[in-house]
Amino acid sequence: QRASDGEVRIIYWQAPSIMNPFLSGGTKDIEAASMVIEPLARYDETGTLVPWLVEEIPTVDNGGVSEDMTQITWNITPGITWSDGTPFTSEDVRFTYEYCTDPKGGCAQLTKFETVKSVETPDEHTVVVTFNEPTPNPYGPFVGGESPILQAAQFAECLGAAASTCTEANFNPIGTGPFVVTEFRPNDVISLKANENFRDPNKPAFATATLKGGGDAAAAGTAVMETGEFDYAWNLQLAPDVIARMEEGGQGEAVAGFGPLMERIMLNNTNPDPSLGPDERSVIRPHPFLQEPAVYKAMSMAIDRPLLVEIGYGQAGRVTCSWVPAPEPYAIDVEGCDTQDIEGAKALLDEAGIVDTDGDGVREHEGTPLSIVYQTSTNAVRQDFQALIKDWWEQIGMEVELRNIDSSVFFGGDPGSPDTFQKFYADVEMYANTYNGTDPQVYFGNALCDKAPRPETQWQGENISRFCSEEYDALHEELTQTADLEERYRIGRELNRMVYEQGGMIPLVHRGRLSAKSNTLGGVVLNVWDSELWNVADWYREE
Amino acid sequence: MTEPVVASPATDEVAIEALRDREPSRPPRSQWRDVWDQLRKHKGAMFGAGFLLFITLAVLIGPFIWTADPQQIDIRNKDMRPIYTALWDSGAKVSWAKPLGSDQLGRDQLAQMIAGGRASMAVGWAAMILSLVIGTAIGVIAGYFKRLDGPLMRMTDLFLSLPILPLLLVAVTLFRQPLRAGFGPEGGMFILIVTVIAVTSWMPTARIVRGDILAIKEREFVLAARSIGTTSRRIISRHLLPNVLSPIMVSAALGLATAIITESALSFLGVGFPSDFPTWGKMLADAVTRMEQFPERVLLPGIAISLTVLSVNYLGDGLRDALDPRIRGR
Amino acid sequence: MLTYATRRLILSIPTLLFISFVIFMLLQLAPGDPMAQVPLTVPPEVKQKMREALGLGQPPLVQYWKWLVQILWIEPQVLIDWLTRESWLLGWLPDTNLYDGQLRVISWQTRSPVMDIIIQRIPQTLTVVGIAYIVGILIALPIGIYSAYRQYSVFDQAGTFVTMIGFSVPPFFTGPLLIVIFSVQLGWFPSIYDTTHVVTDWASFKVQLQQMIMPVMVLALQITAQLSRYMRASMLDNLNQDYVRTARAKGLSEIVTVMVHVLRNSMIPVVTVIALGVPAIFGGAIITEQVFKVNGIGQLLITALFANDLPMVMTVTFFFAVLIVLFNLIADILYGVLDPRIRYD
Amino acid sequence: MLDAAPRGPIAQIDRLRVEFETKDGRVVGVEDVSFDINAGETVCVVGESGSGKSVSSLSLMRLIEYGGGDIAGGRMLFDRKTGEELDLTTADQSLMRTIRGNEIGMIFQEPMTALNPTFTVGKQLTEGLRVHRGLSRKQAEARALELLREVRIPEPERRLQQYPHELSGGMRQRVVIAMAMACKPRLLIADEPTTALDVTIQAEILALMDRLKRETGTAVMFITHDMAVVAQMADRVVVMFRGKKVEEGPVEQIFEAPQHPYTQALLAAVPKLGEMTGKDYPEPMKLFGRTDQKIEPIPGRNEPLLTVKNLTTRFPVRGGFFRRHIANVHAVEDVSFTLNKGQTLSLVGESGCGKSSAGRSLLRLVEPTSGTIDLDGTDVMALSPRGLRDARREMQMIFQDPFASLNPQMQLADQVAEPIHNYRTARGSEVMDRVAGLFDRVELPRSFMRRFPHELSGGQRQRIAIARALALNPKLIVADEAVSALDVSVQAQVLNLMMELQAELELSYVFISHDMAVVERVSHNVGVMYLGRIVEIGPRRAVFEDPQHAYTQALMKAVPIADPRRRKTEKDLNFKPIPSPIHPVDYQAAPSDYAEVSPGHFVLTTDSGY
Ligand SMILES: Nc1ncnc2c1ncn2[C@@H]1O[C@H](COP(=O)(O)OP(=O)(O)OP(=O)(O)O)[C@@H](O)[C@H]1O
Ligand SMILES: Nc1ncnc2c1ncn2[C@@H]1O[C@H](COP(=O)(O)OP(=O)(O)OP(=O)(O)O)[C@@H](O)[C@H]1O
Ligand SMILES: [Mg+2]
Ligand SMILES: [Mg+2]
Ligand code: NI
Repeated sequence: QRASDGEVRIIYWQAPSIMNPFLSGGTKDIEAASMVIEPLARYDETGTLVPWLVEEIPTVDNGGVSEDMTQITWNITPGITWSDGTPFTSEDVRFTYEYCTDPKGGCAQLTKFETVKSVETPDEHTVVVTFNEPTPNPYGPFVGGESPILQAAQFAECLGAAASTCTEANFNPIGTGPFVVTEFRPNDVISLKANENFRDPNKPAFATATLKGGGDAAAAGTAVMETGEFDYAWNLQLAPDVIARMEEGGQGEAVAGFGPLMERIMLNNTNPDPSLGPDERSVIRPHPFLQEPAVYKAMSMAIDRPLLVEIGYGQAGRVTCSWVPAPEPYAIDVEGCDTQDIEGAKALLDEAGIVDTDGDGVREHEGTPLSIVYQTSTNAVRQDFQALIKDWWEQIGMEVELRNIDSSVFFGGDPGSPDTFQKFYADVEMYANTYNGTDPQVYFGNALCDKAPRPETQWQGENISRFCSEEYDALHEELTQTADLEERYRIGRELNRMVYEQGGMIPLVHRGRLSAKSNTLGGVVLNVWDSELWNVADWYREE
Repeated sequence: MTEPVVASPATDEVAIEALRDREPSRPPRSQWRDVWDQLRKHKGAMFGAGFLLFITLAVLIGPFIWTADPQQIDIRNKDMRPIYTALWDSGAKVSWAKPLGSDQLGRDQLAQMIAGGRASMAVGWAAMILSLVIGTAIGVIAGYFKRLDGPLMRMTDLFLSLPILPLLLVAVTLFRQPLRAGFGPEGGMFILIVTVIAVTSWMPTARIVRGDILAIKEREFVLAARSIGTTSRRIISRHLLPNVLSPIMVSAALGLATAIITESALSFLGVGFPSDFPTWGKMLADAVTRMEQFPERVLLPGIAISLTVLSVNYLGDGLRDALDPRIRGR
Repeated sequence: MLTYATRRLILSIPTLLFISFVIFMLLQLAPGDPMAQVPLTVPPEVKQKMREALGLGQPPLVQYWKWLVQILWIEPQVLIDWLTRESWLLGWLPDTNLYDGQLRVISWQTRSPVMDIIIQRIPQTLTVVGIAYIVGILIALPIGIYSAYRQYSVFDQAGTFVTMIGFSVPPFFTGPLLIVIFSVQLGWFPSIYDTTHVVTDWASFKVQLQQMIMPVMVLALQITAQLSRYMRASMLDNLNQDYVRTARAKGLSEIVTVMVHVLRNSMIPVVTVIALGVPAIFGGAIITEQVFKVNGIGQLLITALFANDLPMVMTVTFFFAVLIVLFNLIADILYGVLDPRIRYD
Repeated sequence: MLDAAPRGPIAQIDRLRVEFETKDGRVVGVEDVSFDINAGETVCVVGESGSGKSVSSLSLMRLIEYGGGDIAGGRMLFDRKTGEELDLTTADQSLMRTIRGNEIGMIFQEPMTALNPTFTVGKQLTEGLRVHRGLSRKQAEARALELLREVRIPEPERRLQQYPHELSGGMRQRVVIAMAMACKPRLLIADEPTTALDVTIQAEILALMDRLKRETGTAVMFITHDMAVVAQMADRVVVMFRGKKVEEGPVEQIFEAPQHPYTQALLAAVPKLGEMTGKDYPEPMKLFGRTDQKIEPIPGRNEPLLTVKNLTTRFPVRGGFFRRHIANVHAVEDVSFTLNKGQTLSLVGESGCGKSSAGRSLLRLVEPTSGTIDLDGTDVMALSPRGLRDARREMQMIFQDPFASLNPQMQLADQVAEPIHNYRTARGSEVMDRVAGLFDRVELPRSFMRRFPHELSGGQRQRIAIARALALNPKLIVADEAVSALDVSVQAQVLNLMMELQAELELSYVFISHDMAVVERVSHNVGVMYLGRIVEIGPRRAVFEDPQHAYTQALMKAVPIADPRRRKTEKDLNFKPIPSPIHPVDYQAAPSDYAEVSPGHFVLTTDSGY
């Protein structure tokens, strides 16, 4: 029964600052917006596409996708209305496309539309998206929480440079979702109420919703699991023992789900020596010793991944050595990934002639001591990892200096800062990365030679480790040409293995998303492939 | 009405004595002896000095007595409780090898306390002294040279409005590499942090000192010093500075506290020392999430910080009294 | 007096301009990027486009000039419009319409006018931090007065001890400690402050009290610690003055002597200390706000900093600078008002 | 009223003993002091600093407890208004509160600090009235106004609204007196009410108190160390010495036949105006108990050392919106004089007439606006900062307040050595030898070298200041009220010391003072200043024996004489308030023209404003 269960209180320790995902791209904003505005289709908790505002998912089989893979036709379910009561039409969908592709708008989801040639609306309920070239995965535009549909009427004046002046629209978008914003306080709290015109007359069960932001993960966990002040807490990046202790509070429980998010150590394939100039540092190949297979293999062997999981993530982590750990068919199984072998690592190094020649406890490779700088962003779990891994690496005769950098600097792309992860002015660095949806093709592109950040590209580029292999590039090219799923899986596994074995990175932990829900909140289905709040319409109060 | 006292021959001497100089009752002693005697009478100061001495010795020679490596990870022995928990909880996981327990990675807490104390004390003292030097210098110059007063006070306003975090980030960006080259990763960061804390905390001292200098400058002995040809530099160093010592002492005590706390807040925000370099503030901040299971992890560094600050304050109080000859005389 | 005040006010304008320029350049130099929170899945080219849309491509001086025009010319227009339209203070004036859609200072993070957010945050900060300040003053003054009056008594010693402890324990320790005790264990107070709560009746007032009590206590502890030290010192200075003896010689009671004659004089330095602390109220108490999720100005600044939201950081810090300069001036004037010996003219 | 007043004792102090708790143990403040105060009588308590005068009076008010004192023995009987007799030593503080300010009034030493700076005069005056008399605010204000009239403050209505700092020292002291008199107390205690004041104001205040006593029949306990004031005021005198009463008697008896040697010494040390009549040159005083003194006139030499011409010093007054220079304080206006080697020129005048400014201008411690200063051939005005610093070796200064002019944080030897270090006139161990020599010279034991200023008495401190001034062997010393803050006996010693040094070293002094008797004793030449100008200048003998200018004459009249038979009466005094020395920037001051009335004796003919 709609609006029968009172209020649902959700806490996001990162506060949403805008309700328009096209202008922000931050996860918190996308998820907050997903309570109000919706895409045509989205992924469910298993990563499967489900129709949302359309009748069915278009495929080649049902004729929704053209044979040459250049066109996809969406059929909007009739009768859907915006929260202001006006009908939802294909015109809104086309407008959303125009909105995001306006060159002055600075749309965060531009990649979704880059390959789109045109969006046509033959009638009120039909949207035809045409791509520039055959697209094996045509489910980018208007799919998932990142590209919901905006109301054309509301945003008509907000195209291009005017986008940021539409404060009212950005804070209070008219949507088709289960809730409407009553008050938006940026970076603080969002008050919402049930959408009167929601398509399912029985939903949402809650009359109002509050989405509070701020504080830290620990406080959010406490509020849900210990004091019961809130019903749902998002993304609790906390040590497992802390989570376990909070669960003892008896008010709620933690729920976990796994996507392709993976914590890894990137190995710098270029030389980060500070004595090189700023434009040569981390540009000139090779690294003095990190590309030596014995070195990076030994470093990987020295790591006790099960222990890392236990210490850092508990039920929200799994041991993996696969760069793309999900969907399952792409993942590889590496032998010895789950066992630590310090002695083996030492032996490997000894064998390769990398021994301690001057007796300072640090091995030398051709005269260069195995002395590295290990950087990461500031975060309690990462710092514990750093400490542990440093310890292990020192056991195999390396010297490790730790550095942690504030994440706003580390992940900010400021070309002027020496501390960004793209610049990689260090030997190894640790962070997590993932990709959207279920198709890793673009993500695999992150190890292509020409994606390496360098001065000419203003230090932009996704190939952080500067991994470069002709073989890899060629195989990736092949992937883009292949449509057959099984074949794609095979190529994917091959790419995965190449990066691991040729010293691109040391995968550590396959990370899940851990959120907490109150015991009295029902209907929560943790979804890592889309917004966590994707099915907030189904949530209800348990007695 | 009483009878007038009749003069007796002996009282002649009384009169002469009346015109003679009266000597102070106590024999003169060396200045520092005097200061020390006075200080010794101040109970709070003695407690403060004692505790500071203890802490300083503990962090300086502690590592030679308790030789455990604070960064040594011993994952099998993680989450140990301090030995004293065994008193009321016989089932607690304790061991004499880790008298104060261990953290979630099994690092020895006692060793961490010692190493953390070393860092915190060093940062606290260095930043406090630097900030005092800057504050006093600016305050004295602004108070003494009328022409510089306006500009310097406006500069104080400027620094008051500088946000510390971006400032630190700027400093880290600009200077980390050269400092790291010169002083090593920890030394470089130490210099950076100390400087930034000092640069953002000298303003109250400057204000207070300036006010006092303005008042003292009008006292006659400054004019007297000028009339005997004392140069401005010497007037400042010999006549003005000793007389503003007591507000400086107070600032010092508060400054040490703020420096230690600011450092911990910076570590907390992740812009401080490398993560494996313990400081009390960081130990405290890290342990807050596990406060319920392991209260000692917050209490030990918390108490250490508080006691240090407290002792500095008491010592400051005592020193102020002892250094002022007027009070000392009484 | 009035000329003195106006003169200082006018002189502070160049100071403020200079301060704003220095802050701007500092923020320019600081590393960081408004795109830091955009997930890694968004490719760099797109991020570059987003940056350009924010106007980041322009040279710093142009950006500074734009910001200056916005903050000093356009925002005041908006403010005046608002004042004459809606505020109860000036609402009776004919509505003005100065603002005609020029670009205001827009936050990069929220794409909304920075000023609106600041104004939205002020009530939260004022209720919590402001009340903490008042509570702190109300506790500190009696403690300071009594400690000085009974110097070296047990009360004085204990007061010194407690205030020093209060000063030396950081709020990121006391805050969570209070939460564990009162929210988790006892369940008396909420651990998360509800900024949308509106007081309408007695019950909601009680709720408001409950949620305010912990942040207020944490902050008040620190304020009390500092102020009571000042108060004590100032009282001690004055208790030995000749005029106190005169007052006693008139046969006034101890209460009147201390609470009227001595207090008035001792308050002179303390009041200026209090006035100088007011900018900090508006600045909020960053850590306390974060611990209790009181999303006030302090939290605004820190989130903006971490998000590298330059216009927001710039405007908020400038706002502080204005307050600091203003309250410096107010402190000076208060000094003159309270102390008839000092007259600025 | 007068007749109705009972003539018996109002207060009887009997074997009073007061002790203080200090860090070094218990210290006795007064010991075994007994005396009575009768109605309608003025009892003067005299004695030098620290002799226990204030302690006795504060004990009588039972205020001594608030200062850390403790009445350890004795009785203090007080006749209350109701007629009953009360022992004040046993009364509790709440009872004392009804007596303080009501039946016993007290006037304190320092008018500058005795009033609360943050309350209006009216508020402070009415407070006591409202407490003791239960008057309403209106009534109290009416009474306060009446009181202010009684103490003859000009414009009393306006004063009620003013703050203490807006009044001059004399007016403030009158407010304090009015406060003490407010409830018509039976006993009035005046603790050195005039020590901090000018002669002229002092004369007025004394006359005022005398009149009030006569009119209301109040008993007065008058504390002072100034024998001239005693002679002027007292009916009976109590002499105190080191916490004990040494002598008591009617005023004439004390002055004419002092019994106790201390009293004799005290009286001998008082310079009396007119003592030097007939003598051309100054000579040291004869000190009681000293036998080895040689008293010879100091003639000096007739060569000019310092020639000052048209010296003018003005302080800018800033105002208006741009802090522009809108007016000037004409502190020193067209002053010219010559000082010979080995001689003393005294500058006298009321507070604020520009004496200190003139003295400081000579050393360029304040920058003169114009004029020439020639010191032994050096044109001081033309010197560069460097040259000036060198020139200051030749001229030194001694300041009024021996407390303020020494750095409380430095040891005495270091302070005396400071000029030596500054000019490097000696090095190494030589420095300390010289310092020791200087200590000997000013007759201070060498054991004082390692002490701090607060450990010395005022006279000793002033001798340190003199030693410091002597350290560079200057030719000229400007002594700015160098003896004003000292006890008479000490003052005499310091004066003699200065004169002995002058005779030996051929020092020249510019001696600034407002004490006519002292000036008469030490000077060769005297300049009388009024409103920045010298109104009369000439040889001391000429000026003192034959004052020409109206102001000089008035000044002479105001000086109390240490002789109870030559009391001054109120009608002798006619002082006008000094006009403001502030003039707009474009004000043209008339040049000073003088008429020579006798050789070397000049009188200002320009309008001086008097
Ligand atoms: N609060 C105090 N603590 C200790 N000793 C004190 C205190 N007040 C006065 N004394 C001592 O009592 C003695 C008498 O002091 P008192 O103030 O009565 O002198 P006085 O005659 O009034 O001197 P003056 O002329 O300087 O006012 C002095 O030796 C002084 O040291
Ligand atoms: N630094 C200054 N700035 C402005 N005015 C001053 C300054 N010094 C003195 N005056 C003024 O100059 C005049 C003369 O002051 P001065 O101190 O020379 O008088 P004085 O004769 O020494 O008085 P006293 O006997 O009180 O010491 C006074 O009106 C005083 O207010
Ligand atoms: Mg006295
Ligand atoms: Mg003077
Ligand atoms: Ni009568």
